[in-house]
Amino acid sequence: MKLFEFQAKEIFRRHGIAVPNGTLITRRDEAASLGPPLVLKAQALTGGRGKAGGVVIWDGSEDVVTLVERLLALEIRGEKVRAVLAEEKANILHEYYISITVRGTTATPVLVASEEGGVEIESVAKETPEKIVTIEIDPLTGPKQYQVRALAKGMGVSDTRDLQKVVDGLWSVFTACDATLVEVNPLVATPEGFVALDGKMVLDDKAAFRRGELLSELKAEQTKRLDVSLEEVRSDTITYVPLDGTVGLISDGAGTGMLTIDLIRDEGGVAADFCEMGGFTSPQVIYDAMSMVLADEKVRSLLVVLIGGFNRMDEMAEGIIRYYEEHKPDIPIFVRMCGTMEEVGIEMMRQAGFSTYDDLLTAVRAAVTRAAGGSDD
Amino acid sequence: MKLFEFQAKEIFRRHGIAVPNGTLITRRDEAASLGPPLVLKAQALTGGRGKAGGVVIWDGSEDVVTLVERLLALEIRGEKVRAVLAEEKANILHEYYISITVRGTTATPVLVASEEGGVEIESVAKETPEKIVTIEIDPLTGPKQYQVRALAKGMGVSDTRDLQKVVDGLWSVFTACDATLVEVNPLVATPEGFVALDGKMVLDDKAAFRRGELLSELKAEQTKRLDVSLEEVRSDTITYVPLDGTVGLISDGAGTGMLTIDLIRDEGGVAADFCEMGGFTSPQVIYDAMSMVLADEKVRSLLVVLIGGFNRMDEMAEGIIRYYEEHKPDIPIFVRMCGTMEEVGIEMMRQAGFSTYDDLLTAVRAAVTRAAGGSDD
Amino acid sequence: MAILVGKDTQVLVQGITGRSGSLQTKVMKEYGTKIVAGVTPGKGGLTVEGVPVYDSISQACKEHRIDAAISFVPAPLAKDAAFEIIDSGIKFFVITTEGIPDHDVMEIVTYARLHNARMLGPGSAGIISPGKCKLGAHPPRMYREGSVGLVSKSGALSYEVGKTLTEAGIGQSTVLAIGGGPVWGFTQKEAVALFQDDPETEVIVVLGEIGGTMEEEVARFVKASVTKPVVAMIVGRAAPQGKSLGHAGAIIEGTKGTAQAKIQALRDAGAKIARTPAEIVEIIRRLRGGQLGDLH
Amino acid sequence: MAILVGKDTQVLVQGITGRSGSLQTKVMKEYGTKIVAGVTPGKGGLTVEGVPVYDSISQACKEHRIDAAISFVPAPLAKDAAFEIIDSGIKFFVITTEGIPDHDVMEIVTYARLHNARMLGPGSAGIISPGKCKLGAHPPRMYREGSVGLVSKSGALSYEVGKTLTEAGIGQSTVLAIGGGPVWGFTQKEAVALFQDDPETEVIVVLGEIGGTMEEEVARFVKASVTKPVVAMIVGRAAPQGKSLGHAGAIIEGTKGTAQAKIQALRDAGAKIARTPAEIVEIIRRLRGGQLGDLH
Repeated sequence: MKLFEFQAKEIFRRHGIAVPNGTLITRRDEAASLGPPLVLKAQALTGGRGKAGGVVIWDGSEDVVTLVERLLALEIRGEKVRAVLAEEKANILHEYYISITVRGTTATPVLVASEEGGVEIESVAKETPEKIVTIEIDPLTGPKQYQVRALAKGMGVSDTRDLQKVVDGLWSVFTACDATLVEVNPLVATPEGFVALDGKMVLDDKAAFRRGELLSELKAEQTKRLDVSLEEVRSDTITYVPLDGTVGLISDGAGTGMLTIDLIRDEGGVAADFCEMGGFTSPQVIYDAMSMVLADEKVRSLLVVLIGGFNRMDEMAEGIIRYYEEHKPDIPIFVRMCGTMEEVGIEMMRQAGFSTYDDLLTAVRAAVTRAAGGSDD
Repeated sequence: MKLFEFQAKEIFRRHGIAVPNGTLITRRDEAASLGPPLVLKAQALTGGRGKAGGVVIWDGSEDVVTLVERLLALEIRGEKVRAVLAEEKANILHEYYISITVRGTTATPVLVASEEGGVEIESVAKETPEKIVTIEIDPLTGPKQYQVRALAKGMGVSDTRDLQKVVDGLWSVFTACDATLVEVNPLVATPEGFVALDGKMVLDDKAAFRRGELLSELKAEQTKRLDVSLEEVRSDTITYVPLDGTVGLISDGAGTGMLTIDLIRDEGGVAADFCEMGGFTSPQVIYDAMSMVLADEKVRSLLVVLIGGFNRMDEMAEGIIRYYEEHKPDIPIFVRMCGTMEEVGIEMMRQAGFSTYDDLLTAVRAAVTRAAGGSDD
Repeated sequence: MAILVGKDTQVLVQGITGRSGSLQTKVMKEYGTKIVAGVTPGKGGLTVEGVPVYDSISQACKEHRIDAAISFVPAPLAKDAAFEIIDSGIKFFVITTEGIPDHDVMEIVTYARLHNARMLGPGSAGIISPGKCKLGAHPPRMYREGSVGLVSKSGALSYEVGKTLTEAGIGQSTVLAIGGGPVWGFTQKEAVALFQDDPETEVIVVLGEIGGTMEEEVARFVKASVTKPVVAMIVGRAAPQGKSLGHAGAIIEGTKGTAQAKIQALRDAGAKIARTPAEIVEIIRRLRGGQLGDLH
Repeated sequence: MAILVGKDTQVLVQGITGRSGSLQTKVMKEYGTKIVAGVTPGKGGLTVEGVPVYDSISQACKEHRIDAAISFVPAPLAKDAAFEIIDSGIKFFVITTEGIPDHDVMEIVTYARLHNARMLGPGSAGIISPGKCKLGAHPPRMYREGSVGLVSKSGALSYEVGKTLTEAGIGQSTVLAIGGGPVWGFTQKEAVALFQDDPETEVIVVLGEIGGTMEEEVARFVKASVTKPVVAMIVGRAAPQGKSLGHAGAIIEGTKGTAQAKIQALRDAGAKIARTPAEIVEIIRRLRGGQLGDLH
């Protein structure tokens, strides 16, 4: 789950990281009570705000309500601006970059910092990699002081103690919230010490079982106060991505799903979606997946690619048959079924009047041909 | 630092461990407002309270003020009773024992529990060792759930979840307070779950640099509210234990100090004290040590046993000479001086008019002879 | 040999009494895997598919030598269960569970590393050394003994390619699926390194997918240290940019993680690139027809 | 050989610019210890007694092979400093610092163990292999090369007995002080085990003291696994019961930890008991006069 800047900053504050005093404005009329000078920052769940004109310094010479109105009307990278954060101006001596993120291949949290903040860190990394300091953190002990000293050296920061406080705060945020990204860009040096001038956070939805309260508060804030429509999670395990084509696709693995999309294109078709059920499914999951995919009116044929490992073919057959009996869709279905409990599943399908395929490419060809209006054999 | 039961229980409560509701009574007149039934528990910094009559159940038939007065007048194992904790009676289904302590030789926290609580755990350990469950905890991860399941099994507890809460609470207390002992005896099963009916805690004074606030609050409570006179720590590194003899002793190591006490007795003398300065000393430390030891009027001769490793003999000479110049004590001094910077130290001593010894036994004999009224050579 | 597991590997199943655990135990046992013990707290004393169930691993270890474990424990309890495996001295284990929080996975992997243990997963379909040992969900009929070492992120894709190879008469030394990420206990690069050192493996097949940077790491390693022929297939060639397809790893940002970038890196490293499972078969056949040494 | 350190051991001094660190560096260097680098954050670039100082161990490790370290870092910073040593891959180190919180010591020891590193201390006077390497405060003139392996809790007591042995012409293979406790990275038992396996050590001397249970552990180990002659001295025979003398370990509770109980346990295990340093000399002389093998 992505957080808005103001949400991240509120969390920062609770964990001892200094942030500017600010007020959140969600309607133009709320701006009337503001007094200059302030920094007005559009709140949207995306980056690139600066270039899009989403940050304005208000010195009092313009009408603040108009300014706020203009910001609220912005769209940044396709994302609507949901609110404006009006903050006191910081006395900036220098802008740094700092973040903690998850590095998957080493399975370690990584602290990344740079003496050059306020810009796109990717371009710093590309053009002047020596300006990026990267430190792996032991998740069992957290960042060590000697690592923070190395970080300070790499960032050209002389006050290691103050940096230590920032790192301790970020680590506390990272662990207490099950974050997968905590980013401050820029982290600014001021005469009073470091201040987080921006804040970006991504939380791990998989940790909902233990961060339920935090996540639901943050979600409620986004949906009720800011009118964000969060994607409904229809199933814990289904990934559904709508695409442009006519071949409805359901798979029981991300890898085979992607392979099938490739094969569909190789055969001259286009997939209508990517719908992947995960390796641990059930009759209900495939039933739900079929509902999702067949709700797309572009779909002309339905290709179900099943190769059971943990996933059981008897259960897949049960779900498919039940969906067809209850909904009687007139979209032709092409099922590739093999793997765990395949004898039982294929027999169930046969008895219900469905033939199945064993070879993936043959099934793909049949589905593509039919979607293109041809006959399926 | 040892805590009173009521202090330990207040900390337990803050960390989510259930304790009975209670009131602390420090003066007899405070008892007048109590209503029966209650358990009245004498508060002293020692064990053995039950046997000493320090726990009384008040059902209302006696005068509570008299009862409290009697408890406040008790002495338990030489310790004055400082207060009475008046608690609601718990509905006890079973009494268990549980504690977390530090095992020095493996350098691990150890969780110890028993199905038999409320008694002296040492005798359970001796007579029915199979009733004691001992689990080593990884200090980097804390107690694991599978370990708590093993603990529950060993204790004969069926509700692992409730025990998990107790263990989590104890671990939280143990780590957050830098405790070296957290003990609950008995931990009682009640219809509402586990309740800590007693509480014992020892905190690590060495952690004062990071637990200053906690330690000073607890100390203030003991000294101001309960009139406990805490031993003044005269130096960070000096250990001073008064003994019965006439040979004043100062050493720069605990091992050599104990050896010297043994040798003094072998030679027919008795040490007046054990005063050990630690391996990292300074002129001021030995100066302070001499003030301490010579304040004891029993002392007839002063034996200073120095064998410098980290400790520097030039600095020891400086401290000794300064003390003699400033205080001119008429107690004869016998200094065994060798080790780091010995050439400089011995020469300083010589110039100041002190001879030194190189052999320990020779120095011991001289000091013992002189303390017994003999001549020192 | 084969890698990581072999004929004599004695296996413990964690979460054996669950729906998936018990079915997979049956299939693994039928395949010949030496499943010697199962664990489910509170179910000690039961028997599942002829396998004795214990309340804890330490109890199981008293009765059996355990070389490897496979975990079916639900996500909220998975970290603690993995710690129990590691603390018991088991040096190799598979976590099949999906949806474990990233922080837990990082702790598991770090803790395992400190104890010289290795975890395959999480969300892994497991590992199979055909004819010797199957530790996971790989469907038996899709594999046969041979000399192709195959590593995939996706489990299903490793079955798919295994099936294609087997139907073409090409057997495998070991097939493993490392899981969909975004955090891994075992990387493709590490699998490739083991295959390079495995005398039974002659050809290494790497199944990659769009997103992430793991395939680029494989490419660097292949270039630097692999002398055996490598065949690679990257799925998601036809996926639209900017969409996340399934695995958390499969998010394309700019050119980073595109199929094209990965294919280029692997080709530059000397790997043969296949577009489909059928092409993997073709390439291996070609490799076997010629002199292997020439093909680098 | 000798144990743990030898002629070629390259040493890093942590906290080298401090009062104690710099003096001890001088003495160790003069003794012949290969001190190759020092570390004090913020003091990189300086030189102490001819030894280059670095800001961090990782910088030092780039320039030098480091085999062992000795730490003079103050207690509040000691844990982090130890982690830096361990993370740098150094496998043996001495912590001289006293007053480190028990919880920090437990974390250091656990972390070290997980990285196959060993810590001697905290509050240790260090270790000396006479004529080869001195890593700590042992005063040089009190030691000479020989075949007695000596382990003590107390540093000063290890000097005292070293002095007595040396003056009697009896040399030492290695002398080490494990620190006063109450938590140890290295126990007397472990030192005895190393001496048992060390070909240069012929006689093992154990210096114990009242309080704790470490000497009883040594006794059990000696009984079970030690074939070399063991001489033990327990100090505090004349100490009154119930008093804590110096070392946190030295608190006598009931019969547990009394000199008498420890002496009995060691004697039962076959150790020769000395009451004073002079008696240690006598016993060793007697051992050398007779057939060593007869004396068990």
